Formats: sequence, C-alpha cells, structure tokens
Amino acid sequence: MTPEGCGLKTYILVWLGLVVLTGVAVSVAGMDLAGWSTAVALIIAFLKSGLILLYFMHLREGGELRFLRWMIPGVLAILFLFTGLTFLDVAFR
Amino acid sequence: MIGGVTGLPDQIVEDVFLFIAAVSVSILVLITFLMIFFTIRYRRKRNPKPEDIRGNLWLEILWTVIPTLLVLSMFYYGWTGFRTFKKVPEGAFTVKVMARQWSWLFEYENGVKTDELIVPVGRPIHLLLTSQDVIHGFYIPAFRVKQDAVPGMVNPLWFQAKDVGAFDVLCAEYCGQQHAYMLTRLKVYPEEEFNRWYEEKGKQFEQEKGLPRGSRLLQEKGCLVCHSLDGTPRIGPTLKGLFGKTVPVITGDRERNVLADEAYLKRSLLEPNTDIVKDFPPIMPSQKGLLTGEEIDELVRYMKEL
Amino acid sequence: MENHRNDGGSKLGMWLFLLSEILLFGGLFILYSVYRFQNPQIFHLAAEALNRPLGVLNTLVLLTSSLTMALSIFFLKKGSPGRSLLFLASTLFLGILFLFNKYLEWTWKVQLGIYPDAPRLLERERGEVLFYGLYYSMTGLHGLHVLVGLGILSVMLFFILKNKINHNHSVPLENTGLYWHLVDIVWIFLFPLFYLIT
Amino acid sequence: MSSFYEDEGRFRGILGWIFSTDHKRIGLLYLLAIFAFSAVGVLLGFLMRLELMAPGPTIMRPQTYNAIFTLHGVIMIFLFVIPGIPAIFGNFFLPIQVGARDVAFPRINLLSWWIYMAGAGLAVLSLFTGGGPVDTGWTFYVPYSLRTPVNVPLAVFAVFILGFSSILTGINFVTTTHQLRAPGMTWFRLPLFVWAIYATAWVQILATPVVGITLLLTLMERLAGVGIFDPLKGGDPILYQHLFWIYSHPAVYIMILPAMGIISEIIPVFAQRTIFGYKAIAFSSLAIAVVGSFVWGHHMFVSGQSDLASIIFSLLTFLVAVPSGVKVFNWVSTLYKGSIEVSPPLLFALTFIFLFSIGGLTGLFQGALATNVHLHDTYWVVGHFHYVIFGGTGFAIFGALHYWFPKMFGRRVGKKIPYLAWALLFVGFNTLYFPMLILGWEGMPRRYYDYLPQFHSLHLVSTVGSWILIAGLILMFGHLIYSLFRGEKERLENPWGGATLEWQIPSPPPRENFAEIPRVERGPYEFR
Ligand code: HEA
Ligand code: HEA
Ligand code: HEC
Ligand code: CUA
Ligand SMILES: [Cu+2]
Repeated sequence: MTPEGCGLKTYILVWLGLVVLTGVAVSVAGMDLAGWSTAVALIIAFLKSGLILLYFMHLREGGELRFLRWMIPGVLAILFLFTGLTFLDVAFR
Repeated sequence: MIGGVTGLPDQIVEDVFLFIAAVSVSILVLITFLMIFFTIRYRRKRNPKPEDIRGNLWLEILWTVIPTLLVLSMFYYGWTGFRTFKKVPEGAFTVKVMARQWSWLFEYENGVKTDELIVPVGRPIHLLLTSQDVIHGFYIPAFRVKQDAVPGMVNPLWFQAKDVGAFDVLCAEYCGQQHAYMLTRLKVYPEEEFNRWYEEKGKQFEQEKGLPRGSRLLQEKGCLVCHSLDGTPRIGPTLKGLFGKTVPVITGDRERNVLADEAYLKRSLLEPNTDIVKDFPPIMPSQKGLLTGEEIDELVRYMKEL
Repeated sequence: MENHRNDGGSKLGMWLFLLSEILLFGGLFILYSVYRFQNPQIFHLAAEALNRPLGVLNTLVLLTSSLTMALSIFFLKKGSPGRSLLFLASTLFLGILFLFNKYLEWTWKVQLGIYPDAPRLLERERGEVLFYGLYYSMTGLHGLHVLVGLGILSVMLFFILKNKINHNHSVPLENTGLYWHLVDIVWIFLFPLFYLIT
Repeated sequence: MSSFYEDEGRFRGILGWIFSTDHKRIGLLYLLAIFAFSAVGVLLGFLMRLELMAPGPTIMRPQTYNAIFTLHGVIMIFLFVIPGIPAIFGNFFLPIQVGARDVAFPRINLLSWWIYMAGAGLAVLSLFTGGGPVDTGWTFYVPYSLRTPVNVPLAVFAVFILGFSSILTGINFVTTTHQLRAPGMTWFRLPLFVWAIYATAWVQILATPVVGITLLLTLMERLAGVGIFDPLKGGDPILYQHLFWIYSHPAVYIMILPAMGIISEIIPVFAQRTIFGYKAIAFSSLAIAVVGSFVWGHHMFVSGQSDLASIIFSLLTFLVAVPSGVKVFNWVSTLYKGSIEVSPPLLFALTFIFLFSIGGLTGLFQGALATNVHLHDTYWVVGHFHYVIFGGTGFAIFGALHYWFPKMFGRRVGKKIPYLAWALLFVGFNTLYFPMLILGWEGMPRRYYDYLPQFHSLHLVSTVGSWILIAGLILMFGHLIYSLFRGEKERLENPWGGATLEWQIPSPPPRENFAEIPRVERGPYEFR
C-alpha cells in the first residue's frame, strides 16, 4: 500500500459525493414515492458506505488484504440471512 | 407410514419417534461395531505395519448422500406430522387458557372459569393459550402436545382424548420459583357427563354474574396459589385475619411495621414490591392492569372479613 | 513482542474487529426492521417528531470528520506530521461537535418527557415506546462508539506529537481511521432510518 | 535450550505468569482458571442430582435450586466449554502447529485472559449483590429476566464481558492462521485441529456480537426501562429468543468443532496412518460453521414462531447433521488398516465418537418438528446436550489432556490408572445421562425442582450415576495432578510418534517454540 494510494483530489471528490448523496437522500424523503422511499434511502446509504469503504478505507487498493474485499459483502449477506430468517417468523405468524 | 402420517397428534409423535429411532440405532450400532472391530483387528500386535489410505471419493459421496436422504426423510415425516398439529379440525371445542405465575385458568365459551381443564372425550379440543406475566409452557405429556403461553400472543394447540380419564398438565417453560409446581389436571369426561357439568356450571355462572364475589375472585385471579385463607403461610403470607394486623415489612432496606389498613391492602395488590412482608420473597406479581378498580374494591372488602 | 511487528496482521485484526462491530449493530438493525414492520404507521409519526435539520447537520459533521481523518493519515504517510496533526485535531473537534449536537437533541427530548420509562412516554402507543427505545439504544450505542473513538484519537494525537507513530509506522493511525470510518458508516444508516422515514 | 517454564521475562514468580504474553503461559493460565470454574460447575451438578434423588424437597429450597441450575449452566457454557478448547489448547498449540513463535497479537491474547477473568469475577460478584444469584436459566429469557428481583443486570453484563474475551481470541486465531504460517505450511498442510479452531474463530467473531447486543439491551431494559423486549411496552419476547439463539446455537459449534479437531489429531497418531479424507474433514468444519449459523430457530418450535419458520429451520437443522456424520465416518475409516495402539488418548477419542453420536442422533429427534413438540423442554433435551457437550467436548478435553500432557508439562502420565478412570467415567456417564433420555420421553420437564412420583426411579439411577462419574473424575484428575509433580520426566520430543510440528520441538517447548522457523515439506499426518 503506497502513500500515493489515493490522491488528495480523490478524497475531496469522495467527500463531495457523500455530501451530495446526503442531499439527495433528504430531498427524496420529502417526495412521495409510495413504498419506495425506504428502499431509495437505503440504496443511497449503501452507496455512501461503498464510497467510504472503497476510498477512505482503501478496500479498492486490495494488496495483501484482497480477500477482505469479500468479507464485507460476506458479512452483510450473513446479516441479511439473519434478518430474512427472522422475518420468516415475524411476517408469517 | 409412507405417504404422510395421519391420526391424532400423540400417535404421530410415536410414529415419527420410532422411525428416527430405527435409523439412529442402526447407524449407531454400525459405527460402534466398525470402530471396535477395526480397533481389535488392526491392533498393533496383530498389524504392526499400517497402510496409508488417503480417502476414497466414492465412499465420501456415498456417506454424504445416504445420510442426506435419511435426514430428509426424517424431516419430511416430522413435517407432515406437524401439519396435523397445526390444522385444528372443524367443530373443535374451544377453551381459552390463561397462564400466570403459577397456575392455569381455563375459560369456556359460556364464560365458566375453572382451574382444572375438563373436556369431553372423543372431540377435538382447541386451546387458545396466553399468559398474563411471563412465558409458560402448556404441556400434556400423555397427549404429547406442548405449546408456550406467551404474554401478548395467543398461541393455539389442539388435541383429542380417546379415553376417559385424568391426566397431568405441566408447565414446561421455566417461569420462576414455583415452576415445578405449576401443575394441574386434565379431566376427560364422557360426552353426557361433560354436557351435564357444562350446563350446570354455565347456569351457576349466569347467576353469579354481576355480583363479583371476593372468594371467587381470589380463586380466579390465582391468589390462592400463594395465599391461604386458613392461617398457614404458603408462598406468600396467609390472608386470614390480615386486616387490622400490624405487619413487619421491609421497605427499601429498612424494616418497619405497618398497619394493614385499606390503603396497605391496595398497595399490596398494585405495588407489591414497595413493602415486602418480612421473611417472604419479593415475588408477588403486581396486579396493576390485571384487576379492575371494582374488582380491587371487592377483593379488599372481602379480605377485611377474613 | 515488538520485534515481530506485522503490519498486515494488525490491519487484518482490525478488520476482523470491525466485522464483529457490524454484527453488533446488526442485532439492533434486525430489531429495528422487525418493529418497524410491525408498527409502520407509528414509526412514521414518531420519526416526524425528530429534529431533522439537526440530523442532517450531524451527518455532514461526521462525513467531514471522515474526510479529515483520511487526510490526516494521508499526510502522516507522506511524512508531514504537522498537517497530519492539524487534520487529526479537526477530526477530534468534529467528533466533539457531533456529540454536542446529540446531547442537545437528547436533552430536548428529555425535557419533553420522552425518555425511557418516562410516564409521558408510556402513555403513548406501544409502537412509539419501541421507537424511542430503539432510538435511544441505537444512537446511544453509536454515541458511545464516537466517544471511544475520541479517546483513541486523542491518544493518536499524543503519539504523533511524541513521534511514536510516523511515516514509517503509521498502522495505529490507519487502524484508528478504519474504526472511525466504520462509526461513520453506522451513522449513515441510522440517519435515514430514524430521521427520514416517510 | 531452556523451556518456557524457566524463561525469565520482565517479571518473576506469579507476575511472570499473569503478565506474560507467551501463548503457552496464557494457555496454562486458562487451563488453571477453567479447571477451577468447571470444578465449581461439577459441584453444582452434583448438588442438583442430590436434590433430584427423591421427589419433594430434599436438600434445598426451590429458589436455591433455580439459582443452582442457572449457575451450573452459565459456568459450564460461558466459563468452561465455550472458551475451553480454543483458549487452552488452541492457545498452546495453534501457533506451534502452524510454525509460529506466538499468536499474531500476544498482548491482546493476554488482555483477553484478563477480560475473561474480569467477566468471571463479575459473575461471582453477581451472586452476592443486588437481589442475589440469578434464577433465570442460562438462557435469560424475557420477560422473566425482566421481572425477577434477582441480580440479572450484573450477571448479564458478566456474560457480555466474557463474549468480548471470546471475540478477541477469535480475532487472534484467524489472524495467526492467515499471517503466521511457516514457509511451506500451505492451507492443506494445516493440522485438522487448526482447521477446526479456524472455523470456530470465525463463529466467535461473527456470532458473539449478536448475543452481546441482546444482553446489553436486556441490561438497559432492566436498569433504565428502555422499551425493547417487554411485552408491556409493546416488545416481542419471541424476538429476544431469536437474537439469543442466533448466537447460542452457533455457540454449540464453538464447543464441538475444536473438540472434533482434537479427535482428528489423536486418531491418526495412534493408528499410525494418515487420516482418511483430510479435505472432507476440513471442509465439513467450515460447512458446520456456516450452515450451523442458520438453524437457531429449532429452539423455538413451540414458542409461537410462525409455522413456516419452524419448517425451514427444521430442514436446515437436518442438513447440518450431515457434515458431522461425514466426520464420524472418516474417523472410523481412519482406523481401517491402521496399526492401532489403544492408549488413553485414543480410548477417550473413541469414546468421544460413541457418546457424541448418541448425543447427535438424539438431536435429530429434537430437530424433527413432530417429535420436538413432545420433547422440547424435557429431560430429553438435558440428556441430548450432556451427551454432546460432556460426552463430546468433555471427553475430547480428557483425551487432549492425556495426549498433550508430555508436551505441555514434560512429564509422563502413568499407564494403568487412566484406564480405570475411563471405565468409571464411561459407566458413570451413561448411568447418569441415559435415564434422562427416557425421563424426557416420559414427559419429565426440565428445570424442575420437584417432580411427580412416577419419575422417581429413573432420577434415582441418574443420581447414582453422578456418584460413579465423579469418582472417575477425581481419580483421573488426581492421577494427572500426581503425574504433574511426580510423573516420570519425558525426555523424548515425540513419545507418540506424531507428525505435526509440536512433536518436533522439545517437551516442554522453549520460549519461542522454534530456534529456527521450520520449513514444512509434508502433510500433518505423514508418518513415514
Ligand atoms: C456441543 C454442543 C451441541 C451440539 C454439537 C449439538 C448438536 C445438535 N443439536 Fe443440540 N443442543 C445443545 C448443544 C449441542 N447440540 C444444547 C446445549 C441444547 C439446549 C439448549 C437449552 O435449551 O438450554 C441443544 C438443544 C437442541 C435442540 C432444541 C431442543 C429443544 O429445546 O426443543 C435441537 C433441536 O433441533 C438440537 C438439535 C441438534 C442437532 C440436530 C445437532 C447436530 O449437529 C448433531 C449432528 C450429529 C449427529 C447426527 C451424530 C453423528 C452422525 C452420524 C453418526 C452420522 C449418521 C447420521 C445421520 C446424518 C442420519 N439441539
Ligand atoms: C459443559 C457443560 C456441562 C457439563 C460438563 C455438565 C455437567 C453436569 N451436569 Fe449439567 N447442564 C449444563 C451443562 C453442563 N452440565 C447446562 C447448559 C444445563 C442447562 C441449565 C439450564 O437449564 O439453564 C445443565 C443442566 C443440568 C441438569 C438439569 C437441571 C434441570 O433442568 O432442572 C442436570 C440435572 O441433573 C445436570 C447435571 C449435571 C451433572 C451431574 C454434571 C456433572 O457433575 C458431571 C461431572 C462433570 C464432569 C465429569 C466434567 C467436568 C470436566 C472437567 C472438570 C474438565 C476440567 C477442565 C480442564 C482440565 C480444563 N445439568
Ligand atoms: C406468585 C405468588 C403470589 C400470587 C399469585 C399472589 N400473591 Fe399476594 N403475596 C405474595 C407474597 C410472596 C407476598 C409477601 C411479599 C410481599 O409483600 O410482596 C404477598 C403479599 C400479599 C399481601 C400482603 C400480605 C401481608 O401479610 O401483608 C396481600 C394483601 C396480597 N399478597 C394479596 C394478594 C391477592 C389479592 C392476590 C391475587 C390477586 C395475590 N396476592 C396473588 C405472593 C403472591
Ligand atoms: Cu409456568 Cu413454568
Ligand atoms: Cu441449537
């Protein structure tokens, strides 16, 4: 992992992206999207986390810890399965 | 048995049990036999030169696939049985069951309340279980049925008695100090006898309606599980002669004496843990929200007379 | 045993810790989704009563703090500890600002009589009690993580000053960064789930 | 080369132990602590058996009994079998077996021992403060745990702390396995014990936080009245059970996987031939860890969860039995055409296979929906889990103690007494626990202080079994302790003819294990 991994400019751009996405999330919340607004809010949250993970947390660069890139989706998958199986109960009671 | 299990829940449990037992015992015997046989046959004295065998793909596949099929069949029988458990037959006789620390209360469709479950023989019985405090487990071992009674939920359960008789009802979910004593009886009456009992009780109930009598309340609300009316202490102090007595209690960490007046009695019902009678555990469930104001007055009036 | 320093190992260890953090919050998210599923209407109404502008502000504060954190590491690795310190201090400041806002938000709620076990709260609908139960525990646990993060940031500040970490040995600061970013990510999810329910 | 016992670190005497970051010393610290706690657990088990010897009050009051089975469960689960094998033998041997000088984070390793002790200390403290010892059962089900006046908050907090220790240990082992393998130690040259600990470590990292947060919330609900699970506040007590078992089912694999790892070490050594189906055993560990994470609902078939959930969970439960079976079959096949010497470690390992199979097969009855309705919360379940935990993990620990004793302590264990102790343990065990299975089938609920007269005779048999068992236990440990001080000195590096790395270094090992990091050129079970 070299110090040049990410340039200053990249960092600032990523930050701008995060701010813009926050703005989008807030304005979308004001609109009436029927059942979709939660989904949109969550998608935006995932996009933001993705930016942070890839750039601020350097997952994009890989290197020796490349397999970690699979860990985050892996753990999220586990969490979704936990939630999904719980909902098999809650939603069908 | 192939093609799904049918019959009453207790029969189903036995069938599935036997099936799994047959498979399991065979596997256990096989494994144990091979283990002992190899150990003796290839003991060092007899077989000083071992032979390396790294594995065998076909064997590996075989002992993955066969057990998978076996467990899938176990799952299937378990499931078909479970379907029967969950499908209450039409025309079932419905009884509401209220669990509480540490007694059961059964409420019939005509309003009659009992603390033993009385049902007619040969008819499916449909129970609707709930709890007013913690989780309990309604369990009739003889009929191999069990279902938790959970506060805030109504869980169904059904069974059917083939023969007349009396059976144990136990609490299977741990619910506190007297969990082991949360027992009652299931009494199965012949059809006519049951009908007679049911009508008689129903009439009696109609007559008593409107005049809430203290003694009935004590019974129904489960007070008598912990309190006696004859002067002997049980889980809680006796209620006999309580009114007007000076009671040693622990308030916070302090010990003090209080006069058992009306206010004290009411407080004992609604906030039992503010004053705890000396030498008794702080386990009396608060009756807040469980008794109406009228019922409280009635209880207090009745306790004064004891 | 300092002599077998293993930077890759430290980072792997940190990531594993973060994975377990994800599941720690994950438990709460499971609860949240179930209760929201059971009380959709009430959660909606309760969420409207939260202070959305403050939530937005706090989101921006944390996002910016993530940027300053990343920059601090960037400059440390480049070999300019001075600038690294500056950005680290900004991160620290933004973290404190975040907590201060949270403090304000909580006190306002408490003044309205909405806090766990408050009689005013218990009078309301059950779903609302749950909403605030989750609100207090989730933002509370997150706040606790910010607080711990602030502690670690201060230690890092001290280490840089003492030249204990520098461009040759920057892993502690990088790991702090990983932690701080994760805390930020958690907030990125908390924010829409509490302030933007519609 | 001097052994790690003689090594002079920063401190001497006892401080040289409790502040040592040497993985072997930490392993022994855990051994001592866990031995002490499990002894208390055994004593409590013994007291319960005395109480249950006859119907009616026998030697204690209901409240005492309820506190005792709770404590027994909490100690045995959270202080003994969950940390057990990873913390003792994993710490001691995993670094050696992968060819490293220590774990990846020695100081965190020490920290996790301290956290463990702190958790244990808090658990002890909870007995004497607040409302007294907890009486909720080791599962802390709400709403009972929210209502009972006893000291639930502290006890729950103690378990939370213990979980933290477990996570740190897991992180250490995963990192060590990834980063510190000696040159040539490829993934498929790892001893199966390492594979098992590795799979376990992932479960520790990913499942423990879920119970952590659950317990923390219960704590907050008790202390601050935060509305989460309490039905009076709109909460859903079933949800507590989900979150609790999301961890606590995988936790049973935290208990058994390392034990299976030990068995996979012992059998090939005493058969002096390579293990049958190395990859099948290694991958079945991972399969158990993964699939086992999604079966938790089988503890809740009668709780009122939806039928659909019950059905899916039952299916998954059955699937997770298959990889366990694969292991059993491979072990048995490893005996085929071996050159077998029935030394005490092998005897315990074979007993493990037998008892664990009984335990596992009884699990199948519980996993089937129809039978579970009857068996749930009866002594059948109690029988099941003592067979798997104690017959499984317990006997694996006994085997491991005899197997690694010369390496850990540099002394030999005598030849005859272990067989006698084994006989007592084996007879006692089955006399103690088999009647429980019958009791369960006859409808005896668990956590009962008192019971109906028809259950008397089997309970009596069971109690007698506990005496035999404990006699065997005392004999075995007495003998081990005697050997520790008086046993013949072990001069050989490799008394059993093992092929893994720990047998290539002196007994006991020197401070940093290897004078020179070895280059690995063959698999762990290549004896020739
Ligand atoms: C070490 C701990 C351990 C292990 C390994 C297991 C393993 C298994 N357990 Fe157990 N279990 C517990 C510890 C453990 N359990 C505890 C502590 C409880 C009670 C908790 C409480 O309420 O307090 C419990 C409770 C429990 C329940 C809930 C009972 C109830 O309360 O209603 C169930 C239900 O499905 C269950 C099932 C299983 C199954 C299917 C396995 C399987 O993984 C077993 C697999 C093994 C085998 C099957 C045997 C070997 C295989 C063969 C010989 C091959 C051939 C066989 C075939 C595949 C057909 N267990
Ligand atoms: C590790 C797990 C473990 C072990 C070993 C034991 C050991 C024993 N258990 Fe068990 N038991 C549980 C876990 C365990 N138990 C759990 C989780 C529960 C449920 C609690 C609840 O309901 O909440 C329970 C409940 C339980 C009950 C049911 C209570 C009830 O439902 O009312 C009973 C009844 O007799 C019982 C008896 C015994 C006895 C007599 C022993 C022993 O006395 C037998 C002797 C033990 C040994 C011989 C093994 C000791 C091992 C060592 C000393 C190893 C030393 C270690 C090192 C050297 C590192 N136990
Ligand atoms: C679970 C057992 C239990 C149940 C059920 C129970 N109580 Fe109690 N009760 C106790 C105990 C234990 C005490 C003593 C400790 C205390 O003061 O809290 C007590 C105390 C009391 C007292 C004060 C007695 C005194 O000597 O000062 C009154 C009055 C009382 N209960 C009435 C009732 C009534 C009426 C009911 C039913 C609606 C009831 N209890 C149900 C256990 C119970
Ligand atoms: Cu009611 Cu146990
Ligand atoms: Cu389980």
